[in-house]
Amino acid sequence: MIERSPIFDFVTYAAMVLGMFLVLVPFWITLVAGSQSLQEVSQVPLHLWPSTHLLENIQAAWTRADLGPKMVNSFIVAIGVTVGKIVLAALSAFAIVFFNFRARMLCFWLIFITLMLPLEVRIVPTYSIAANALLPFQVILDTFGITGLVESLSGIRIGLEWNLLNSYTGLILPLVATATGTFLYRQFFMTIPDELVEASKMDGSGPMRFFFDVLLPLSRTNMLALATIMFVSSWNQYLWPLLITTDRANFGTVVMQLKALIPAQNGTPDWNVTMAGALIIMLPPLLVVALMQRWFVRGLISRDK
Amino acid sequence: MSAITLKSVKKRYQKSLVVHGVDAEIEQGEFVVILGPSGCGKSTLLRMIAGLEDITEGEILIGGTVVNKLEPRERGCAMVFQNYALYPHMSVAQNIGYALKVAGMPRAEREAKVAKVAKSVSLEPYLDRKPGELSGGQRQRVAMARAMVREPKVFLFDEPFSNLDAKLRVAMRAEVRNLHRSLGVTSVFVTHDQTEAMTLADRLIIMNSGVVEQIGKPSEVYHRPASRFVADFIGSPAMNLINGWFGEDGHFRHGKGGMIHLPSIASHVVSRDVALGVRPESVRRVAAGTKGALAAVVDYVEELGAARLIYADADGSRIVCVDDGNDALGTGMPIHFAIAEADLHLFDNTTGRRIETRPGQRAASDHLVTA
Amino acid sequence: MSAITLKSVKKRYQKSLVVHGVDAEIEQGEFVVILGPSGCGKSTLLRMIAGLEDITEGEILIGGTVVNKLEPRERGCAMVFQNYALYPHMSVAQNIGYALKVAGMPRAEREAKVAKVAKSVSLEPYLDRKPGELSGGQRQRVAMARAMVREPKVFLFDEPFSNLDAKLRVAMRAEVRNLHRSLGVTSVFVTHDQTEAMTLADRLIIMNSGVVEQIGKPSEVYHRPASRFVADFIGSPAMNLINGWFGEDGHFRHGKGGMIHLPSIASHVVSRDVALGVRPESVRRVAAGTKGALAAVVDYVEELGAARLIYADADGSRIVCVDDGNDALGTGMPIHFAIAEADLHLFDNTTGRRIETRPGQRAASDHLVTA
Amino acid sequence: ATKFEFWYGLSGDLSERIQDMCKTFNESQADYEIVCVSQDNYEANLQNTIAAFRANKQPTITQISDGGTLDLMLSGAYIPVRQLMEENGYQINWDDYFSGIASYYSTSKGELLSMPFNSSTAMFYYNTDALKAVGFEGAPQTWEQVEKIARDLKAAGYDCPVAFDPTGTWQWWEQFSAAHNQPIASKGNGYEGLDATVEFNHGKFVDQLTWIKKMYDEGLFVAKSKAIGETANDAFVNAKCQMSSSSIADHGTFAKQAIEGMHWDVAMLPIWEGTERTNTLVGGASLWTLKGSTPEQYKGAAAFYAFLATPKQAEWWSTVTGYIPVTNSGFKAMTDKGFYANAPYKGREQAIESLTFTPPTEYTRGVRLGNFGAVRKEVADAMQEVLFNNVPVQQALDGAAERSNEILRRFEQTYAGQQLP
Amino acid sequence: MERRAFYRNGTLPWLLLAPQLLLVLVFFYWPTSQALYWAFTLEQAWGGGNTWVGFANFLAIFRDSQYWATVGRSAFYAICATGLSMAIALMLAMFVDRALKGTRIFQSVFVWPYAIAAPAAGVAFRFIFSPEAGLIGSINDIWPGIWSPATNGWHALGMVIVCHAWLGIGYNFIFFLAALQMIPKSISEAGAMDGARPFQRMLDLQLPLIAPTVFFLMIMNLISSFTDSFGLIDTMTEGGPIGATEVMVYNIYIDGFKGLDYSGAAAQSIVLMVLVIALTFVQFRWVEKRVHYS
Ligand SMILES: Nc1ncnc2c1ncn2[C@@H]1O[C@H](COP(=O)(O)OP(=O)(O)OP(=O)(O)O)[C@@H](O)[C@H]1O
Ligand SMILES: Nc1ncnc2c1ncn2[C@@H]1O[C@H](COP(=O)(O)OP(=O)(O)OP(=O)(O)O)[C@@H](O)[C@H]1O
Ligand SMILES: O=P(O)(O)OC[C@H](O)CO
Ligand SMILES: [Mg+2]
Ligand SMILES: [Mg+2]
Repeated sequence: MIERSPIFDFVTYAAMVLGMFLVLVPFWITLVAGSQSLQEVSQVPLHLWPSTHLLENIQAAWTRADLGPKMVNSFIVAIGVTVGKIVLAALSAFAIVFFNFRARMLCFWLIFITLMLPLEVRIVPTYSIAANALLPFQVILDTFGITGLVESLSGIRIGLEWNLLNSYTGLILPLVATATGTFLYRQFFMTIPDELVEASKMDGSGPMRFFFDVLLPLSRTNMLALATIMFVSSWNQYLWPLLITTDRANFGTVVMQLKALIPAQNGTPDWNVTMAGALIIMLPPLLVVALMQRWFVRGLISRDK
Repeated sequence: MSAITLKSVKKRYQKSLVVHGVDAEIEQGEFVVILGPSGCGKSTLLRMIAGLEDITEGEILIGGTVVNKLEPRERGCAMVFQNYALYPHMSVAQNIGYALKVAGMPRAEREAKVAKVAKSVSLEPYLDRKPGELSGGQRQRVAMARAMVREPKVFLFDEPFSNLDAKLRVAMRAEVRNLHRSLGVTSVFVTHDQTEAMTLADRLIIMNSGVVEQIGKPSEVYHRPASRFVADFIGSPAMNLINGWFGEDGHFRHGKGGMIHLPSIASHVVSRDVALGVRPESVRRVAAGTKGALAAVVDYVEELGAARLIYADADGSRIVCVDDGNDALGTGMPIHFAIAEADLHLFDNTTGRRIETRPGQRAASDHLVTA
Repeated sequence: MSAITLKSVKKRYQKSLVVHGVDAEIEQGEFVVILGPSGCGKSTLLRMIAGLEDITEGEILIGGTVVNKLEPRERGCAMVFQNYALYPHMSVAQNIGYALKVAGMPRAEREAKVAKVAKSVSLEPYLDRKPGELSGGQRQRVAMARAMVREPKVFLFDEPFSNLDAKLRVAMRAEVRNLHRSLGVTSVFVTHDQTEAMTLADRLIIMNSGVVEQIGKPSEVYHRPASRFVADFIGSPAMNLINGWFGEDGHFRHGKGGMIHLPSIASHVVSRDVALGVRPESVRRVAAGTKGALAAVVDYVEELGAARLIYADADGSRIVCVDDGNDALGTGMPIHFAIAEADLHLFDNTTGRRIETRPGQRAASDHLVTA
Repeated sequence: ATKFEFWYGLSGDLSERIQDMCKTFNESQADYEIVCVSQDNYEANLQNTIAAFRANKQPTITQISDGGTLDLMLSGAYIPVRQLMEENGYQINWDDYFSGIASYYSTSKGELLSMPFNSSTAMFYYNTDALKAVGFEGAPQTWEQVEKIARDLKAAGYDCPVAFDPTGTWQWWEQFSAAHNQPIASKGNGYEGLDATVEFNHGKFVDQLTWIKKMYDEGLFVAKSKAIGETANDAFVNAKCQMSSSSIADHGTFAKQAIEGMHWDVAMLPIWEGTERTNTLVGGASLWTLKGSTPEQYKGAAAFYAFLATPKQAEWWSTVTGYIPVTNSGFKAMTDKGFYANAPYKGREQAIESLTFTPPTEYTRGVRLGNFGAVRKEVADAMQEVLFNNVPVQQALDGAAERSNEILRRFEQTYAGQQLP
Repeated sequence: MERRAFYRNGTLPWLLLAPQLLLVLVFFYWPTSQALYWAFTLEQAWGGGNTWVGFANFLAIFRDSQYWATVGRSAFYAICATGLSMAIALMLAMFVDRALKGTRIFQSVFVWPYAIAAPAAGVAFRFIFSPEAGLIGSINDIWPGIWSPATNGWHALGMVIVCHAWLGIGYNFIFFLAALQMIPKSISEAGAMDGARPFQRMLDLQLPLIAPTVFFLMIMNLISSFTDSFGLIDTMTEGGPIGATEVMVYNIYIDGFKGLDYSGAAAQSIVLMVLVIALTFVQFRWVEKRVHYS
């Protein structure tokens, strides 16, 4: 860096340390409180150093919020969603970038627009679709009179039904469509030089061969970035699982359980248990981000706008 | 039968016509270079041959077969791209062997073939490296090996050296030449670098804005440029082109009242708007008093090491002269030139075409131009 | 007092030394070009002068003051960057005036000055445009105007033309020359393009791997290269360098049993491992029977238009000759060369330095080399 | 065995009792297996039931609290319990149910639509030790007494004389209104049509809230809720607050959770001096049988209801929770056994007394308002506006009333043309 | 330049797109159209039927002063959370961009908040801000009752905003850093040669050059403040006290899912969608004007 003003360097470090403090405090408090006993955690002011009760608090949180099976669910959902997104996004972006057909931009926008309207703004109607994912097709059949026709011909009434409530499919499938992922892949695919496509054409390979032999190996780092982002975001899903799992015991995810950890049930402000629970719930995505930092940052950057 | 035949080949993008109907025959084993300024349609033409671009109109024949509707892989061409277009994730061996793999050749046979080709371009030590770990010249060689391994009927090159530095370029030029000499495969090579073109080509196709300006041997193109464009484009420093017209008195009038006496030429072209061309190396300095010398004033001098370029002003027209003299020359100093009439070229400024002033070719003549 | 003095300037990045102790004096008003291959440390040296890079060891003086500890803004240098480094969000006028604004010059005065400078580089019509809306040459000019406006003591240029195409480059070269001529400001110009270097420089600093190989006028450097590296690097096509050694018999032995009789030179260098250098344009073709001619066999010929390059093999050593002959020449044909002894250069292959064989400089001599 | 589901809105201790009960049922016979699922609270249970119903995944039985009754009545989603029991061959003496309970869950013609299950009413709890300490013996009967005791307690150094749950509209508003025979809404609290409007912004509730505000400002009432970090119930059982109002259902829980050595008792809600006490509203919830199950499952549901109605089971339920027996005969049997004579059950009979204090009047038979949960939220917000933001009582209640009426009108429009059953 | 190397194949691209398009149609476009329909009807909670009411639902929410209060609160929330988060992230990015020794560690840590689920952060912050425990609770020991997010709406809103801003730091930081690093080093050097000191270069050169990113992030943050706030509010305040933290999304959830007013909620959803789309379009118009360095 040009200019070696020691004062400015000092200001820089001071600001970064302050920022680090700002960023780390919530993590630290969570850890500290999670490791204290009920008595310690209830003290005002709080002791800012971890104590020795982390394991027992984690145990308490684990049983109180039934985190065992919920962890398993969270992993199933997060991994399912991540894999699904990576696959679907790659396929869609491939079609949009490398094929010249009239509707390609339309398709892109159809997918991209969904980014603007996240689940939260269309909660209620989405729920009814989760109850029967085939409803649109049923309605289409009904409106075009096909249902009636078939019924009068064969006597069988077409009743399309696919209930997603309280199922892994329901937790995963609707989240698998991904505008972000498609966009990211598209951005990356667009950086593939034309010549590479042409070289492979000259070498005699068709589109799918190109996809598997050239495109996929080349997008490995992007895939990692995408995987990180997707894992974090699907692990952290809150509203959707909240909505479509009435059967929390079997299909709940850990993040949904956070509320159950907040004290109030029987009056003991056992924030230590709450924090220990929060800690384990935060940990998997945090680890993923910390470990995949390099790719993740790159991926986000190329996600650009 | 020609190796490649182009019959009024046209290419239109949306509204704009970028290749205006090219006709050409390329012989078996010939090395043809397409040369022209950026954007003139060279790549487009090459890519139409390769099958990477649709042919809007006209026909392309390879080995006598119309290939307009054939896929790239069915045309038997191999291509070397400007930026090499190597597969970054594959090793050198995999890059070279990919086409064979796609074609379903068994592994053992493939490997043997790759090894053989790699050897012929001295790439054996690098077979396991990724393209990213190679130097520019090595990458270039991989690209060539990849093209060679398929034993194509035609090699296509699209400015394959433009990413190399000057020294490497010269070296690679020699390699391509050797390759062609040893394999004898028909080759079409696109470049906008005239040195490259001149030194490599059996024949040149000079293009400008989608139109072929001249097809011919390098020396032909240099010594008898078919158009003002070619004259200006080929040769460095560029040919001096002096705009003017011929009076009935056999004088060529130019600039601010300049006159050159050119009776033998004048007869062909009285009164037309023309350009008189002469190469800087054909302009000779003569002593002040020399009969018929062209008087001018020095503008500035560029030292090139081996020689120097003198930029001078003769009655308002710029004259550049290659000079290997050693004397001090400053701006504003008077200077005198002589030009052999045989070294003169004449172009019609309206059509841009050459006006032939003598039947024979570049005859030695010492008849001096006189003012 | 020199404008810039470099005293054993060194630069170390982490472990690697990239500038090995450069000593140089640059005079007031001089135009010095630093020339060398890519990665040799040219930019690093320039940036140390500018203050953009710490000086690891040694001293840099500007106008007699040691500037090692001064910030860039305190050194009175202005710099033109390779990619121009214009501020993309500012208009041309703002770009030019930014330094003045930072210096706190009142608005009116600033605008007047910007207008004046803009006029001098013909940028007036574009003052309100953003850099993105300018052509390459115009941007280049903005970068120059930005440097000029501060009326610096020193101009620094880091390959300012490398992003321009060939034609523009030549034009900008002329502009820089004019600029320097009219302002007379000491300038340091970095490039790896020798034509640029030769045509612009008052003096050249030739660098190689962080070491200065030679400092001198362009013609000096061309005609009396101080090292084998310089001899090879300057001039295109490159100088013929024939490795060999001198026997006591006054013969130079090279290649596969080649011998050249060079008694006058031999006395200096008996038995040393040396390279004999001769520029391709100093190699003359002579008729087969000519006395003392060097016999060789044609390897191949490169047609350049104005002339051609003949690559020949003389007893296992490659000889390149610039020839303007017209006769048909094919691979394997015999050919004969003559070289004036005055055109010979001699280099010690161990140290790489030139071996001076005659006291005077490039005297005209027709004494022919004899085999 | 035929499996069928039962969703309920209780959690914690009460949820565990339900699980016990389900287990007992499953063990008592081999034909059916009931699966009991807790949905945390009444609200969530109603929402989830609706969601599930729309998705065709509803349970056979769901527990709907008093406030959700009208929503269910108009849903067309249920099978009346009377019909269910008849069809499955059970003879139930419907007249045996307490009239207050029956009137809440029955059609205007008196047909009971849902199975009364966990019935309660609001009560007043007090810490006898603390009251004694300031010289008060027995139960506070009037709000005047409460005020005086609170002042004395405060003077004696008690931080929190009365725990006030600012979200507790049920005990502080609805039951207060019932005890004072105040209308909650026009048209007989909505019984006479969907076009009823709320009435809480005039009458005694306005004065009551004004009084509460005064008490709050003096630190005599202290706000306690989940959001604040401690519920009123917790504050009471931990002896931090000395008086509190809550459901009789909590009687059992209090007995378990009260800190060692603490003495407390329960009484009917206080009334203002010079007013006539009327009966309070039945609280808790009833069980609704939803459409969409198989006949086999309905058989199971009927069997389950019958099981609940057995005297043994009813008594067990009343013992382990604070919920009252729902039939006259049940109550009589337990009284006769001396169940209410001694601690820890002593005092619970006052809930029945409160419920049956007078025959139900126009305003004490129940509440029939659509989307009543949303109306409750408006009142809770108004109470908090008054307490925390110092909004004038009348203004806060007027605003709440206006919005409540809008909620009611939307409901009316949504079910345009439908009649109350 | 436009890509020109394409494959031509009639059905393959459709096959490739089919899975994603199907999902999008079923889980996005269908429910969205459903919401559109409900917004013009009164939908019975139990699904028994509905009646067409035209724009009545919209008129109802537009007439409701509490709805406007929600909108105002959302705007306030959005602006504060966005401003706070971006300001902090920008500052950190600027300093990290100086690439002093050891910066890498800071850089890694600054990204961490991105990994945290909003509800999890909500729980942690709820403890930190809890009046009777935690970190901030201490000040209640000095001045009792001064901090009371359970009864004071502004406290509650402030608490949620701070948490939201914290969550956004990681994301904003990365983008700012990327934008800063995309600025060629030579521009800073040119600034130095022109005599500008580091701080002045930040103001005159870096800041204007990352303006498109600033704008992009502003929009993304605004949008996220509409959507990501849900988990936060649900775990921290559940919209309370007295609706002081009920922003538009939460209101949709409360009215629709809890209040069983599907139509009112649908109308609110439509309003929110229009808002988000509008913001996005503004953003796109701007992003087109990217800075080009060369
Ligand atoms: N896909 C395309 N769509 C529209 N115009 C195109 C397309 N590809 C090329 N062109 C235009 O066609 C003309 C010829 O392009 P071409 O690439 O053949 O030029 P070129 O001679 O190879 O130039 P260069 O030396 O710069 O590579 C140019 O004007 C170019 O802009
Ligand atoms: N920041 C740096 N850290 C480590 N090494 C560096 C750094 N900058 C330059 N170098 C190395 O120093 C050497 C000289 O670099 P410099 O940029 O001065 O070369 P140059 O002569 O300007 O080359 P070019 O013509 O390619 O610009 C190179 O080997 C380069 O790799
Ligand atoms: O606590 P419970 O079960 O008595 O019920 C209280 C009210 O009736 C809820 O609406
Ligand atoms: Mg091209
Ligand atoms: Mg450099």
